Amino acid sequence: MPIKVQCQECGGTIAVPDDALPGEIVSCPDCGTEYEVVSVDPKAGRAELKPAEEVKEDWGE
Amino acid sequence: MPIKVQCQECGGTIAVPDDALPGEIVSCPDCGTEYEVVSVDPKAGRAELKPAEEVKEDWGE
Amino acid sequence: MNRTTKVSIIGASGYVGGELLRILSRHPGVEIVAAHSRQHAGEYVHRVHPNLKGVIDLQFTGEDPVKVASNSDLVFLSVPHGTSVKITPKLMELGVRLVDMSADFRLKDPSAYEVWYHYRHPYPDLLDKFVYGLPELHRDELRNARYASAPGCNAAAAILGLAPLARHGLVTNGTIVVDVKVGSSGAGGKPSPATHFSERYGVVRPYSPAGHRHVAEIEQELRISSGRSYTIAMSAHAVNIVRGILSTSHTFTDSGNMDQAKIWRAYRETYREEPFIRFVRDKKGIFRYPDPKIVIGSNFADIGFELDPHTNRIVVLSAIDNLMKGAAGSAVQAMNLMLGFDERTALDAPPLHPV
Amino acid sequence: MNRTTKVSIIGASGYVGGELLRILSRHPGVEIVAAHSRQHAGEYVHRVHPNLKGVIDLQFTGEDPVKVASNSDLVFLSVPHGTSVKITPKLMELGVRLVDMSADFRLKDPSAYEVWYHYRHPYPDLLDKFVYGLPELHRDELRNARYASAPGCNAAAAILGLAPLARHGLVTNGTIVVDVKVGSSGAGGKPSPATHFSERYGVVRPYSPAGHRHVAEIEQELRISSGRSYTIAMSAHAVNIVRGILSTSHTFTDSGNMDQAKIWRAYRETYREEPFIRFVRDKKGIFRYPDPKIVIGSNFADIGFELDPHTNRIVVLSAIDNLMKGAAGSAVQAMNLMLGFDERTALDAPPLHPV
Amino acid sequence: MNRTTKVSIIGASGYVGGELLRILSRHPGVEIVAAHSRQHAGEYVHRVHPNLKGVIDLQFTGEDPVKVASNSDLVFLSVPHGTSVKITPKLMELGVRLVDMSADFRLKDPSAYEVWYHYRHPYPDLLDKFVYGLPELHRDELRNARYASAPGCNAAAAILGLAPLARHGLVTNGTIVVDVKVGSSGAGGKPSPATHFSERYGVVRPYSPAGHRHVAEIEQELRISSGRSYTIAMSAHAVNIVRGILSTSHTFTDSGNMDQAKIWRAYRETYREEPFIRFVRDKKGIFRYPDPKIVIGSNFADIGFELDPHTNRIVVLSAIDNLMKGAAGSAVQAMNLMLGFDERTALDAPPLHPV
Amino acid sequence: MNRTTKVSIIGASGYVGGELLRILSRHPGVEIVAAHSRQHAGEYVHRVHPNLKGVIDLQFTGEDPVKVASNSDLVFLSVPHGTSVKITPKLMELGVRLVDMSADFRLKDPSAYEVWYHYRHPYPDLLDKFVYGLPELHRDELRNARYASAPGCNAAAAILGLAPLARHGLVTNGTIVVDVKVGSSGAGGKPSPATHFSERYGVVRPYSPAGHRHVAEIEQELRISSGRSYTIAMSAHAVNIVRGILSTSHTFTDSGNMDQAKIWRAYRETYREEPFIRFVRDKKGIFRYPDPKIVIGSNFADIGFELDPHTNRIVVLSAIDNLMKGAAGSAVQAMNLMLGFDERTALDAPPLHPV
Ligand SMILES: NC(=O)c1ccc[n+]([C@@H]2O[C@H](COP(=O)([O-])OP(=O)(O)OC[C@H]3O[C@@H](n4cnc5c(N)ncnc54)[C@H](OP(=O)(O)O)[C@@H]3O)[C@@H](O)[C@H]2O)c1
Ligand SMILES: NC(=O)c1ccc[n+]([C@@H]2O[C@H](COP(=O)([O-])OP(=O)(O)OC[C@H]3O[C@@H](n4cnc5c(N)ncnc54)[C@H](OP(=O)(O)O)[C@@H]3O)[C@@H](O)[C@H]2O)c1
Ligand SMILES: NC(=O)c1ccc[n+]([C@@H]2O[C@H](COP(=O)([O-])OP(=O)(O)OC[C@H]3O[C@@H](n4cnc5c(N)ncnc54)[C@H](OP(=O)(O)O)[C@@H]3O)[C@@H](O)[C@H]2O)c1
Ligand SMILES: NC(=O)c1ccc[n+]([C@@H]2O[C@H](COP(=O)([O-])OP(=O)(O)OC[C@H]3O[C@@H](n4cnc5c(N)ncnc54)[C@H](OP(=O)(O)O)[C@@H]3O)[C@@H](O)[C@H]2O)c1
Ligand SMILES: [Zn+2]
Ligand SMILES: [Zn+2]
Repeated sequence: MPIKVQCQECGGTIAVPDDALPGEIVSCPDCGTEYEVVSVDPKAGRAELKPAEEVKEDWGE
Repeated sequence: MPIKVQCQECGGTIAVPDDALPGEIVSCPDCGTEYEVVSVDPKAGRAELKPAEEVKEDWGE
Repeated sequence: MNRTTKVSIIGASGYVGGELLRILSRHPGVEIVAAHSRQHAGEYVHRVHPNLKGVIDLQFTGEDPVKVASNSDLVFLSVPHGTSVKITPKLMELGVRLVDMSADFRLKDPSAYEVWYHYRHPYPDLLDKFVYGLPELHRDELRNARYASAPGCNAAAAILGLAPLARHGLVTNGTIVVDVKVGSSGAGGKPSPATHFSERYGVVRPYSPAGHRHVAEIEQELRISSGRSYTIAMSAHAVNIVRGILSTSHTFTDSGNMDQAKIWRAYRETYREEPFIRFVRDKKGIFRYPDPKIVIGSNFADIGFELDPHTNRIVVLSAIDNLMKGAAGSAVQAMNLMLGFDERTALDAPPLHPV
Repeated sequence: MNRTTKVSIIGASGYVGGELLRILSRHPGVEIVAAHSRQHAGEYVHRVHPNLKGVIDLQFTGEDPVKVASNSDLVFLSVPHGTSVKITPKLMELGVRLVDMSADFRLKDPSAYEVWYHYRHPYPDLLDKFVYGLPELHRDELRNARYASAPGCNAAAAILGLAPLARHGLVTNGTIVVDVKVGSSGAGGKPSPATHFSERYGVVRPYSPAGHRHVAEIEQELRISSGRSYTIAMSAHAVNIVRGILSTSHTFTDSGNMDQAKIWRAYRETYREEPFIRFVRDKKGIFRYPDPKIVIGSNFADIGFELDPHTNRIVVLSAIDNLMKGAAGSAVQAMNLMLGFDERTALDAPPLHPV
Repeated sequence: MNRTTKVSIIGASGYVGGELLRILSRHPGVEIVAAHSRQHAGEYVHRVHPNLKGVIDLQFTGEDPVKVASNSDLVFLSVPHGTSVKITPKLMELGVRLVDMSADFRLKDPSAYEVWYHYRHPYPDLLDKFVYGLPELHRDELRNARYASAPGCNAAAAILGLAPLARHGLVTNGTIVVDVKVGSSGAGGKPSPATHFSERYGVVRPYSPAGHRHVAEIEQELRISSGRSYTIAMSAHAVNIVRGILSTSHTFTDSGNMDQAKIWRAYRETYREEPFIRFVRDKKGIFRYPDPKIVIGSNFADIGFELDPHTNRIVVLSAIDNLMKGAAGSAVQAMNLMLGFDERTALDAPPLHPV
Repeated sequence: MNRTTKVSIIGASGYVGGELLRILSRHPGVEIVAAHSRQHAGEYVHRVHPNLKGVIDLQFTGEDPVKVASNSDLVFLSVPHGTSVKITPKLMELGVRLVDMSADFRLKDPSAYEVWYHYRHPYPDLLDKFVYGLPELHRDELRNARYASAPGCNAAAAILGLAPLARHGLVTNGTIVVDVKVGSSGAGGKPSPATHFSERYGVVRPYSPAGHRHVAEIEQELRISSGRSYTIAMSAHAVNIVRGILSTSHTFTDSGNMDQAKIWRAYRETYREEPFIRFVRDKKGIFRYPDPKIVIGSNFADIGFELDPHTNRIVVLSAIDNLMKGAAGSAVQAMNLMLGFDERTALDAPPLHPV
């Protein structure tokens, strides 16, 4: 059961896998903001995230 | 040799055939405004025009 | 569920009519009892809508619309504006429920018809009987309504993107530029020299740079939903696709509103539980903002935005399939509400991709 | 119905994988338990298939396909040929049902892989365990089959058009010219310089004038269904669309067979009750012969023909949506048969028009 | 050079007429004295051909074609077939040079008009006075000819690809399958329901699977250039582009001719010095075979081939811009020969890419 | 005239490079001595630019650009921005004339590079040596200039439409909304997942709703030509075409300026004798406003406008072929001025229509 965390940027719901490891990158389904997993507590259904450094990807046009 | 008349709406140059008859419709190449030929004087190279009544044509989109 | 509600369609040979037929063919609660066409009366529906071969086994009827309506529980009118106004009042006398696709009953203010449609509305007192058929803004009124008026396709796209900002006071400059790009099906199925393939292919054709009639309903709906007045500066362009609309709305605001979180909040609060609204805004991948390409065939309205600090501008992007959310999809959604069906019935087909 | 059958997809980030997801999301009898992708493991499915936002709430898994399969009742493999053959045999050991989209298990004759695919098939004895996944030709075998191999998209179009004529002995010249026109999605989702929009737009590009690999399966299936041998002279062209295939098959026959009634009979007898075959041949209207435009988004195969007395030729035209009837649609239809569902489940969406 | 030759165009409001105007506007040796149109008489040419604004400052004339011709040294007739035959004979009486774009004077055998065009040719003895206007096959006859008949666009593509093989005896099976894919401009500028953008966009529409009229001229020209008889099994498809044709000709031969060097030799010998023939056959890069995309706007005919040892087939691919090499370009090339200009005059614009 | 001026192109394998080659191949006064490419060094030019087969018989060189330049009288650099700035200063030391297609020398204000291009310009004092290469605004400076910097394609479209109004004080609101629709070739020839045909086809993709880099040069050029400051609120959209740009500029003004005659006068006075500016504004016919479709292949910039009394708005529409007037066409026009040729040399090809 993934743990639901609210996105700080847009309020969307991020699904963090309950077996995610600290340092793993997850992203918001709505706005794409990336977060680094700080810790996961599957029992309490809680996960702590911090904004990840984003590499700008060129879009081409 | 068509007679050149300036369009009252846009300043474009309208070519009025020197054998045009009064009542004939000519139009401006730049803005499409239609004029009715009032008179043509081929020798003097002059033509008198007056704005024609325009029927609105539907463009479809 | 057995198909107990009888519906018919006047204008069934047009593009909106065809889309209504396509959707309703998969609706478990309704039976299509008549598809009306003058030009194709007697012909099989699939001769005009070849996609429906093997789907709908019906012939067009040329019977009088009043006759058609008298055998129906609900009638869709997908005829041109100016035509509906001649038919609809007669049908209202029959007590049948109606969903009108034309503009003839969209505006509340009769004088607006003179300004924007250049005719004097012959039934000004009927206008108030129609609910503007965008469930996202008028859901409660639509439940049990007798008469609904489906939105204009370009208007639907613009309104859905702008209403949340207007409602939350995030647009402080009264003039909003609405720059619309639309596919050919938005203009219906009637050929003209301008729609001849060789002339229409590959265009970016500004077909209505000013004076677009949907200005009236966008201004009306923003006013209703926000209590404030906005002036819409609209231009519409025909582009090289058949289905789909992208509306780019350029709004200006105070610098204090140049705040993503605030804007997201406005959208989420307005559309929290909406089944057909999606937010599209991504930092990676191919589709970072709404694009009609990814709603084709569905009832979704995709909404996104970008901030421009250089000009204190919020650019609002909204994309719909004009024949679905912009017409038949919203109309069936309204019908579902009017008749007490689950709002999503027959409307849950996912968009196609790639297409 | 509750979604009791667990299905997963290996190759779920590709175009066929995305189409399977789209179809299965509306299938009442199955639950999608895993969508496998190496490159997108951990990402939301909708980032790759933006149409599925709000439709499927799932992230790709990067787990080993064997692990994925061990939690599934049925697995679709929509990976490239040459890749499936490395994965499939391992999954067969698990006892899971499989539908393979690749060519690796389509041909019955192992040596054909050397000729047409330029590799030596490592598991020749597994080939017989797979049923060729065209329900129109192999329905009975598919019922309760464990393993199916979905047809090639161009092959599906050609075979469906030709099999009835072959079966009824209406093609007397052994060589059939199959001239195929196909959209870009037939080549999958992997970018290359040749698929760069500016280079690919507007082409009529003969990408495989000779040596097309689907020749093998067309010849195989015509032989199986008619008991006769045909030689296929195939050329394939990429055209300026995304979805859809038109196959034009030029067959030659004896003058006695130049008889519409005879040909109609052959088609009707073969496809009498088929839910997804439509005959398209009209003397009026805009769409007089099959055209991929009018099958888009659906599982229909449209079939038509014309007689050319000048050359004793029967021109067979067949149109499909390559991602539907040409891939995921036929695959789900096969799955429905394998699992005992109504064959049409989740496949009844009418095509879009206009689009 | 001063523009001394006076040319006029009957049918100047059509697509071929517009293309003639475009080309001739840059021809240093001719003066366009009249552009004839019935429907647009008096209007500026650029209102119908908007590309020519600022290029040609001329108004259409509605004068009788005979009057027009009497002031001209050479007249192009780009009117429909069946119409030319009513005008052309009168113009011939004036002694003016003519290039007819229609089919009315292309065939040498009067009876062929009954078979393929379903009318009885009223001037059978005039047929021999016209040279078939493909300079690659009839250069010497065109020099100083008075009357030329430009080829059909699909025919031009097919003939240019096939003639060298026919001439060198490399096609041993008498029946050749010609499968043509053509853009919308090949059907001219007249709108119809079938050319309405929403209906025509995205099609692969088999518009003439059998009975295509160009069969007659392909058979004629192959016979003339090879001394042998071939039967053409032709099918034509409308595809999602405006300009351009790809003809795929499937020819069958003896295994001894399945020899690239032999085939190359046939092409090179036939077209050694041709200014507008290019061979396209590459093992690398994006464009490995002819594709109309890369001839757009030019007078080039691109020709390539592939061998199919599986069926002893030589697949011949030829691509042209139908309005250029397939119509106005060949016509001006013919005119240049007739009038003693350098053949390439006004025709040397390179194709556009990407486009 | 003999081809006496030696020109070379760095970045010749790109789309702008290819267009320069196409144009220059027909320029009687120049000889193309080198086409530089790193990736395709040694290959025939026509392998990358297949349209140029039979037109240019040249192989790409991989020699150092400095070496290339030392044998040239004038060099075009059609390389990405950020790359030019590394090469150009070295070439300037050689004394060769230069036309740079990139943005690296377009802006006069070095600090603007930090804001809009996110890099610190390493040669701020070189900026003044470059003339902004729009002959319509800088003709006199270009005559005999040594260094020119071709405009950005979207910028060129917007500036040409807006400058006359700015110059004549007809825009009184300081913020102008520039909503641009552009074809795929504007993004160059490098493939990416986002340009994969199946993903790019049919889009209306807002690729740069805010922060578009061309804002800087539009603001600069409007300021230079009017002496006033304007703020540009720009959004750019990729549409379903390869070539062409439509810029829709929404400007607001005082009601006294809502006067067609005034606006026409501003345009005529600014562009009186311009060979490549056309006014497009018609009340009848198919093309009533500028549309990129009717400039394809030419150096024309089409300009039109519409008045919106509802909002005191002047909507300015301008259409160009991005590879011509938006890049290579303007660059060659600039070169012609720099070298004393007639400005129109090699640039007089009429647009294609229909296409
Ligand atoms: N297309 C869109 O995206 C869209 C979106 C939102 C709203 N709408 C609105 O929906 C309506 C239909 O649009 P459409 O695109 O479907 O147009 P369409 O393709 O042109 O179809 C119009 C239909 O109306 C019928 N009709 C025309 N005049 C009539 C008359 N005097 N009496 C009875 N029937 C008449 C025609 O059928 P017969 O001639 O065979 O009787 C045809 O079936 C319009 O009001 C339009 O503004 C369209
Ligand atoms: N497109 C059609 O119309 C069509 C029709 C009929 C049959 N087919 C067949 O269906 C299959 C899929 O075609 P497609 O068009 O969907 O292609 P595609 O878009 O290129 O997708 C291929 C998929 O396979 C996965 N994949 C590639 N190499 C893999 C490997 N070594 N191990 C595991 N997964 C791998 C890729 O995902 P990751 O790289 O993310 O793992 C991707 O999801 C092919 O066999 C094709 O021939 C296609
Ligand atoms: N399109 C091609 O690729 C192509 C290629 C090769 C050959 N052709 C042949 O070239 C000819 C013209 O084709 P198109 O594509 O240009 O067709 P189009 O666009 O339909 O133009 C036909 C022209 O003929 C004129 N016309 C029609 N009926 C007439 C009549 N009774 N008397 C005098 N003028 C008449 C029309 O002008 P008004 O009605 O204004 O007088 C119009 O200008 C046809 O014979 C066609 O088969 C076409
Ligand atoms: N496309 C347009 O409409 C347009 C309009 C106005 C201005 N421009 C500008 O024109 C320039 C070229 O654009 P394009 O569209 O032609 O792009 P493109 O198709 O991507 O071509 C770029 C060219 O630059 C070369 N190149 C790339 N990196 C290089 C490096 N480090 N050193 C030397 N050469 C390098 C490439 O060739 P090799 O890798 O083979 O060396 C290629 O030939 C850009 O600055 C663009 O902004 C483009
Ligand atoms: Zn978020
Ligand atoms: Zn005027």
